[in-house]
Amino acid sequence: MLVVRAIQATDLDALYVMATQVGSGMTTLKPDMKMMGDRVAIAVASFAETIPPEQRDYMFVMEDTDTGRLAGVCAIKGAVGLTEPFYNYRIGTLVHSSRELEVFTRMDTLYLSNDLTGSTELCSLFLHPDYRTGNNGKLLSKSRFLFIAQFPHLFTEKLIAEMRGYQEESGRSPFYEGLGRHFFKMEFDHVDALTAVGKKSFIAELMPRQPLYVAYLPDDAQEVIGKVHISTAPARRLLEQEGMYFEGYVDIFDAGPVLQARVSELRALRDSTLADIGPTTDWDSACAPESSGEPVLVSNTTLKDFRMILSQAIPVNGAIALPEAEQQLLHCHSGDSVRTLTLNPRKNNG
Amino acid sequence: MLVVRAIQATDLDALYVMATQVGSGMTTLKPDMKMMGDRVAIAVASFAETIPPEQRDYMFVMEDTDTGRLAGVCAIKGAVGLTEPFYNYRIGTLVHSSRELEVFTRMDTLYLSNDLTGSTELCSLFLHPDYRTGNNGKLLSKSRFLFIAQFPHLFTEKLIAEMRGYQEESGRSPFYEGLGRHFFKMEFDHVDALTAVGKKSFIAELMPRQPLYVAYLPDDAQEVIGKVHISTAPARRLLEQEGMYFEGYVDIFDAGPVLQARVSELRALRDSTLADIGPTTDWDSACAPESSGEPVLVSNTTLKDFRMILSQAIPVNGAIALPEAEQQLLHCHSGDSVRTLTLNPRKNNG
Amino acid sequence: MYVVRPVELADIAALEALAAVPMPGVHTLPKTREKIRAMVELSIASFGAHVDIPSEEGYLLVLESQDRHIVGTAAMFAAAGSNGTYFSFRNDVIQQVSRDLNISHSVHALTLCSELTGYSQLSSFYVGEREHGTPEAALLSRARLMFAVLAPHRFSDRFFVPLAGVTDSEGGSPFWDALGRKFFKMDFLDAERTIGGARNRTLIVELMPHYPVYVPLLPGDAQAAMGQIHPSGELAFNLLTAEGFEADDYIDIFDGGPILQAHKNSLRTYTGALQRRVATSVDTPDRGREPQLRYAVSSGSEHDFRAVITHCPALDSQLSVALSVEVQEALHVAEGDTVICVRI
Amino acid sequence: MYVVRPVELADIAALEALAAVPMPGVHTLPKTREKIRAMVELSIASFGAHVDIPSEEGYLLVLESQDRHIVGTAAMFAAAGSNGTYFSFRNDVIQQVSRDLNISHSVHALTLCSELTGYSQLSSFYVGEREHGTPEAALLSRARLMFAVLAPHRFSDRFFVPLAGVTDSEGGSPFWDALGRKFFKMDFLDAERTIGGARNRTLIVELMPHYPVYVPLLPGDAQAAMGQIHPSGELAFNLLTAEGFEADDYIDIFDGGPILQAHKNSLRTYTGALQRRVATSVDTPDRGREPQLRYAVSSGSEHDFRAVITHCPALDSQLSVALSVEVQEALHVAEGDTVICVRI
Repeated sequence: MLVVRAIQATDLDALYVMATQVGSGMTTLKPDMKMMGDRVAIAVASFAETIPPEQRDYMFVMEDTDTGRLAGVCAIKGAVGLTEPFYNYRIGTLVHSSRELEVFTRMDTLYLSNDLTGSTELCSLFLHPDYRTGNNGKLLSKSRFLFIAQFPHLFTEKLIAEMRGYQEESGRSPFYEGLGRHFFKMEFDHVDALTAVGKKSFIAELMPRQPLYVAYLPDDAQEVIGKVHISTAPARRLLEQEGMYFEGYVDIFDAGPVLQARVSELRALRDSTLADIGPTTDWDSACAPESSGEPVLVSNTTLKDFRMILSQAIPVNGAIALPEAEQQLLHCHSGDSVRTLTLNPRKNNG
Repeated sequence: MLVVRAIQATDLDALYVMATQVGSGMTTLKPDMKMMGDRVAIAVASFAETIPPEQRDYMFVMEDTDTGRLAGVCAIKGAVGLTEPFYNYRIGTLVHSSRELEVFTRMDTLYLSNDLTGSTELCSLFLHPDYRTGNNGKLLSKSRFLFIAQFPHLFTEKLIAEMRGYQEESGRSPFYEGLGRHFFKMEFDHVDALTAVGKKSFIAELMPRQPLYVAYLPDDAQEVIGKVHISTAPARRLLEQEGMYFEGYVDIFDAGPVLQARVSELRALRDSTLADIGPTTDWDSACAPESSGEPVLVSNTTLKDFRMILSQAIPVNGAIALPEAEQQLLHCHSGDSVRTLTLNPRKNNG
Repeated sequence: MYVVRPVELADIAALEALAAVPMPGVHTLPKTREKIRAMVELSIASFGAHVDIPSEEGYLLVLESQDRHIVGTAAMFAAAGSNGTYFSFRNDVIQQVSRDLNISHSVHALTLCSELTGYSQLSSFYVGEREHGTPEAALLSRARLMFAVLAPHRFSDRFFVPLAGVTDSEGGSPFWDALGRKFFKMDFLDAERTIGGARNRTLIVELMPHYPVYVPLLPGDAQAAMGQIHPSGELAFNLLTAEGFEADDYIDIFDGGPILQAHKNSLRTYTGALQRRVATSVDTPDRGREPQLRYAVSSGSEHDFRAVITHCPALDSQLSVALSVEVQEALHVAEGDTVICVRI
Repeated sequence: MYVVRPVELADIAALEALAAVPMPGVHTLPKTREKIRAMVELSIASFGAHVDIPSEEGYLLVLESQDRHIVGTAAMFAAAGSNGTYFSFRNDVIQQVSRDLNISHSVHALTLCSELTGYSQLSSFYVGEREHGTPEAALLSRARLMFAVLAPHRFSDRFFVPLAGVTDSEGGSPFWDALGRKFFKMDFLDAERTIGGARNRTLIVELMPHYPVYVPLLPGDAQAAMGQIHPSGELAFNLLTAEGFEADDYIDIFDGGPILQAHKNSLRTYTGALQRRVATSVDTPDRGREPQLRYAVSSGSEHDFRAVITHCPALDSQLSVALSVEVQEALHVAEGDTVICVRI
């Protein structure tokens, strides 16, 4: 069985092993024992609430309870950009219009901004290739939304997720070649590596400060603005199902989209419900929406020992008949409250 | 009884009479027979779908069917800024940080933008003082959301509403005095009047083009950014209930907020339901959420003859027992479909 | 002897003939009889006007050959954009330094600016094929500044001269294609026709980019065209840079052609102008005893301005200049009058 | 006779005494013995260096009185910001015209720029109370440019001079309070201390505004301080503007003080410098027969530069200048050597 749970200090070695299996492109999970140790320590302090909310970094691991092996990892950063500036390009519109000439030109523009400063960030998602089947990816990615729905007071209003931008098969980033290279005069991978290790002051020093008209860029650079890397497309779809949208912010190097949501508008906040573990009555079941065998995310309600599984049980009018084995995975007992959310969004009945 | 309905060419005289009763501050409903006639003609063409969606301007009047008198008006513009540039200030964030000095300064900035170009706009709301009681204001304002929910394909993804900005009792606009006056060198009322009559090219000519740090403005100008005029606060609350948010765009003259929403995320789109007019069964009623005497917006589903009322009937599992009188107001009959939405949002059951 | 003098009504037909010579760019003579007449009338009114502050005056000088043909033109406008603003791109160089990365380089950017508004503008310089490269061509170009030395209140302290940029064989401009076209949505020649060559129109601020254009983002051919002159402008360019004009600060917003500019104190005509009294030279056989230098000489009257070339010994330490009777007649001056002399 | 000469190691103590005199602003002498020594050593190395392209050289001249006291200092830096960029605010004037509304006005904006990078910088001008307003003060200021005339390869074609801006009685700066403080979050004096008076540091681009500051939005006292000099800088200001420097284009990013700048061709020292051979003057009783003019004279050697004031008849049409033996000794020149002379 797979359980997604708050990381613990003892997970460090297993995490390191997994990080060695992450390819390039994920910049936040480098197999560096020192960096990783620091990060796990912060995560443990975050769940223990011994550091302030904006410094927290909630890391979750997916554990295969049959083998004790780690199958994946993901995280929620309390707030970005409060110690190092967090840069994005924001896509805006400028209209150039002359009544005299009857010219009306609508131009896209890129503004270098720190607008997302202070947002909560979903990041560091990695699922081991051995586990890339069935609903595992969804379970891992969406676990974070259920966590936020259970503890919304820990988060700022704005939630973001940076998506890896489009690259050609050769690894060439058309956006970087069309824009960044002229100012940084180095290879994309090098820039990427510098930002990964936190060396970001060069951005302020070298990046053009003035708004840019997109029309100045080469066509291939224009076309990939807001487009994700082909391997990131499924992750993007999962987040969009949960109510996250591309609102016009992109990465300054590869123009990958930033997905955003108001925490209060997330599907998890609108549709997740609390239920007590216990039997459901016939009467309740009769009025319940038809069961379609739709799996449900179920979590306990404990911050320090947050755990979540995927279940076939259906919550009905505030009760859920959770099998004993699943209760154990959640460290719960009959009568405890759990939070539930259907794995997939329901279609609008409009 | 009050019915909100699509405007008709024959409403022009009554509309003119009402416009003479609008105070200053509403710039889109001036008692000018020529302008008003043009606008009604466009509205009629809009409901008849004889002009393209982006040129449409759906105007609704609230009619007191007891007297035949017009009690209010409101409108939805299909798309703004496609013939004249539509300007706003967007509030952004820039972080100025120096590790060397350990200085980290987060600055708000104002960007002159046309970002909202092409958005659908809610506008021209006016309720006659004689009718400012009970739920009349809500009915009038919210009628537009039910219309959008019924005909979402007619609208762009983005919905906006400009709110009148803060003014002192004397009529002084601290934001205009702190910023615009330096560039326009004329009185606020004069600027306001110019924009009302569509003379907007002076904005491009005179407005500072470069991003501005808010910190440069006088304190009283900074404080009112995004604040509504005291008389506009109730209207703002109504729109916020429907899922519209202040997302950082403000008016360039008085810094009044623009409320925004994705059409697909509006309460009306999520929660409104279709129901057939007819009796509801006991069984249905038994499973229905407890009736709290909560009034319900009910509209017909006809674009050309759109009509809407407030009812006490409750839709249950796709049926609604609408009294005969109300069916007549909607130009509906038993068996017809109507769209329904509770007047007030339900609390989250989280 | 060639004489530079203000244009007269009688010159209109001759100017029309000159205007028929194909010339690129917008900084040349007007093309239609109507516009030529307007320019001539403006010039006559301007020379005749009493001026306190430079404003909408425009002055047109012509170069008249020995046989009384008009073989060149050169104009001055007292204050560019005086009925609006004069727009140009300023060449900005942004220094970029990252100590962390040990990187240091500069980025070239173009900023739409109106700094040249109020400068005096030189334009419409043209000489015929035969006069190309002659001292008379230099006289014509420089006579404008000699008039400005004579009547400083009629001009700004700063001058600029826009020169036509490069165009391809179809009249297209690679600079325009990369920039203006994206905003105007029309061809270069159409755009120039539409705005009548003006650089002071409201529609420029409505349509042209509000933010700096980073040059590295422009296509190679557009970058190459920046600050490049059309071959027809080389003579003017050489004369003006020799005069002290500098070409690096501004370029034209449409075709990227160079805009030369200078403070008057940097111009050789200003620093080298000598006021001297007229004496009559005697044509003696031992004229060669002192080395003869070439001077541009202009009459000292605002309202009857004329300039010619003459040769005489160095004037630096002289109080007077010896001019032949012929030269005196050409300048409309007599012994004892003051003239302005500059080495040429 | 007062002599201007390069600083020597033996001058350090005297400079320290001068530095103890309270002077506002950051463009004056360094304050600590250590920094004074560094400056002196840099100057000695720079005068001694073989220079192809102006770079990090700094030159310090001193004014020595008759009794061999050091009563003034003046410095030049070959290329400002050569180890980074030199930041300043450029005064931009944005013309605004609306034909519809019949409105036309201009808006003043300040743009952070690095255009002065690579210019040669004059600074640290100081003369004692007694020499204020004397020709010797003018000599000291101008001697820097005479050296530049002598050794043009050591300097840029353009020069600038930052002058201290106005501060209140507590050392606060109204300009800083309206601008820099909002980004640096510290007092003016703290900020100046922190960056050591430099205008070339990375942290400036990190912290200072990236976008133009519209001047009408600044409080009145900050606007009033823009381009205003501290009273202590008036002498330098008057000498430099008389020289041909212009004050309107740039101001300091911290205190808003004026930055004077000029192309060398606009400077009187450049346009008026005469190279003359040294002759020995004879002190005759009829010395008064020709009007005596005042000249600054400097030796013609890059590696032993000295300058004094002398009086002699107009040199314009002379090939040589007659100098007394005393002056020749002060300049370390002899008959037949070349010197540079400028009216002063």
